[in-house]
Amino acid sequence: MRTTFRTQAMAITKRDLMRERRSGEVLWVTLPFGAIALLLIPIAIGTDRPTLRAIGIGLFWVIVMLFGVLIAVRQAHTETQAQRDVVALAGIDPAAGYVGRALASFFLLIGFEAVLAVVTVALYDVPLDGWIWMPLVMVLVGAGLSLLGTLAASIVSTGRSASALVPLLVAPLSVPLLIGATQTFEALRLGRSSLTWTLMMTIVVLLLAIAGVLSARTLQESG
Amino acid sequence: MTTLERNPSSVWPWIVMAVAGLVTFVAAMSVSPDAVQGQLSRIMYVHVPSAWLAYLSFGVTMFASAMYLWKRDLAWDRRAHSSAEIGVFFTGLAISLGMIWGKSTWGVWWTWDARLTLTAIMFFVYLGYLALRRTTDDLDARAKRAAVMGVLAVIQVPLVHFSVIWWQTLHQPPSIIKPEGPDMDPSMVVTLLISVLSFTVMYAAMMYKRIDLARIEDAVLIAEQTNTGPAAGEAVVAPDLSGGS
Amino acid sequence: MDIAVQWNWVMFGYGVAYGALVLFATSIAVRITRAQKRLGGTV
Amino acid sequence: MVENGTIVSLQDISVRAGATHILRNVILNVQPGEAVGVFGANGAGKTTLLRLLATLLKPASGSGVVLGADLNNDERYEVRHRIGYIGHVPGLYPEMTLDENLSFIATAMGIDGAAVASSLAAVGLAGAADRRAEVCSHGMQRRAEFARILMAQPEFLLLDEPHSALDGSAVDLVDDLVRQTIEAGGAAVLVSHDRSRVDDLATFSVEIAGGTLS
Repeated sequence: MRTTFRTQAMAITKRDLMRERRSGEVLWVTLPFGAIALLLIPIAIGTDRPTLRAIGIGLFWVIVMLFGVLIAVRQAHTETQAQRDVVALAGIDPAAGYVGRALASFFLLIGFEAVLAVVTVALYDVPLDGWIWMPLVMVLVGAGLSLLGTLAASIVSTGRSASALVPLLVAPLSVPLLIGATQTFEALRLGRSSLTWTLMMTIVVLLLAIAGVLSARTLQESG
Repeated sequence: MTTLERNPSSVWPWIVMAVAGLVTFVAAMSVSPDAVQGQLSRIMYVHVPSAWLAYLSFGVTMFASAMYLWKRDLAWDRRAHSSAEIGVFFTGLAISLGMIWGKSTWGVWWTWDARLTLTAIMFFVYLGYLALRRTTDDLDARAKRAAVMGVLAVIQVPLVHFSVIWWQTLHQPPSIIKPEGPDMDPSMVVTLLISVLSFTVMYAAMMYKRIDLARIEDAVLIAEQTNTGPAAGEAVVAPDLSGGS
Repeated sequence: MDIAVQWNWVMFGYGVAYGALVLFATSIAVRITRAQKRLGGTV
Repeated sequence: MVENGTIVSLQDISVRAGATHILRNVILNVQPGEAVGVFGANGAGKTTLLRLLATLLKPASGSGVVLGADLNNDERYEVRHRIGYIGHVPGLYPEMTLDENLSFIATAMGIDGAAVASSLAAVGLAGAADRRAEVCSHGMQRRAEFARILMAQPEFLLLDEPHSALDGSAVDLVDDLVRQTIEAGGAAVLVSHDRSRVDDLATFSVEIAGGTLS
């Protein structure tokens, strides 16, 4: 290897972010879609202010999970075999490719979460106690979801109906992240420590990173 | 073509399944009813073995997936696949029976009990595993992807399990009558044991047949992919117009 | 709860369980037969 | 560049896609300074052979060594940057400009950024560097792929239909690239469905039919 793992991963991240900047898929499609979902729910269940206030944070995280998956899997249906060959023959370690793609998705997810958080606060009038924890939880959820989505995307890779399948693989496995995110704020509301929840999310993130790095070569060779 | 060492037409596994089912039924119907729950306790003798088989099947899937990644032998892939399908079946059955039991005992179809929630999530994880297997007919690629997914579930299912338990303890302390309490009648314990055992035997027989199916299906794929016979256009023959039968 | 009602629930549960078991086993048998036929047809 | 010794040594290699054998018992040796022409009909296994030599496919059976790396184990990851492969479909990112496409590879491979502009100029694309790949013609995209090869200076060239979609000046460019590579002690494998396309360049030619070399 002529370049370091870090250089390779950063090159992949930069490539993905550049492609997103040009195509605007996350900014102009997924993000508005998520915002619309937040707008539709009160229309369906009623606009009673105390109810909205109570369900606001939980709904925010559910929308982040379900729509965030779409961000993490966007490369699953856009990258061609020829492009994959070029990346492989540039000597890029498959594990560096995994880390790089997950990192790009992570940055996009953080932006996605931040915008949707503002929309949620505006539409649902959610109480802002414990907001100081928000950045940390957002980072953990963003990291976990991007790692999980990238891993799932490389598992289904080139198969039939790949882009439809990834959300099904990711959604049930993202339960620890969803529970961790919502319970952090629930614990704060009840005046308890939320350390257990952040710790649990950290473990999820670490395990997913290890799993993705270890399986990267196995998953690439069948492509 | 792969040779089939075992006879896929063998009847004995079906007989084993029927006998195991019958043993469970007779044992469950002949034991005396629970003092608190009455006759409803009988549902337990199919619900608990189903739940046990769900966990056992997914355990076997995880083990077989890991073995495939190590040995790269498609026989392990077939075992993982067969066990996952049987596991999804028993998970669905355990959930359905749990719901019937819940409706009859507590009046609700669903409670957010930690184990129930985990089982439901597990159902979808392995449904995803089965869906993943349908995305390609390339045997090696399919086996590899499925095996990574099978192992990924090993990491995630315990995490989901613990997160759900912690989540549940924070919300609603368990206020549910658990049948498997220490004050269970010895005759009920024995019956439960019999039902779990006979269901495990049923699982083994099902696995035998399901692996046969996987083997034949793989052979069909191999035959189709290596078929070098005439192309479709050449196979056309003039219709027989001579009439008569 | 009335004993008869309890028995209805029990029978419902066993009906679901054994019905599903029979269907699942049948599906395996049917798929084996069908796959064997296809194997015979292609080779 | 290359340590003394063979560049390619394939022993009885077979490659499968699913259950189908695409390559069967292939034996091929390529020494430094050699350019091999491989010709055969559509579906004969030409592209599979190239992707195998590029270490992108794992053999189903047999043993093979490319640039000293065993194709059956992880050594193959260590030689990939020394291989220049151009497939029949360009592997450019459509939303990125030609310059960005090449800069991405340059960064990943640790090549000086200045090489991007000079390689694009060498293939006659200096004026199109800031054009997105999606609005470039097929011929321009192929030229950009050759610019990537020029930039990376691989020792082992693998070209799938090297002259397709290229005009006269670009054909000369490709021929020069192949000659320079083998003169420097590297090697090349050129694949085509048309024997005359590769015969002029090749030091020897083989035919591939039904996944077997002859």
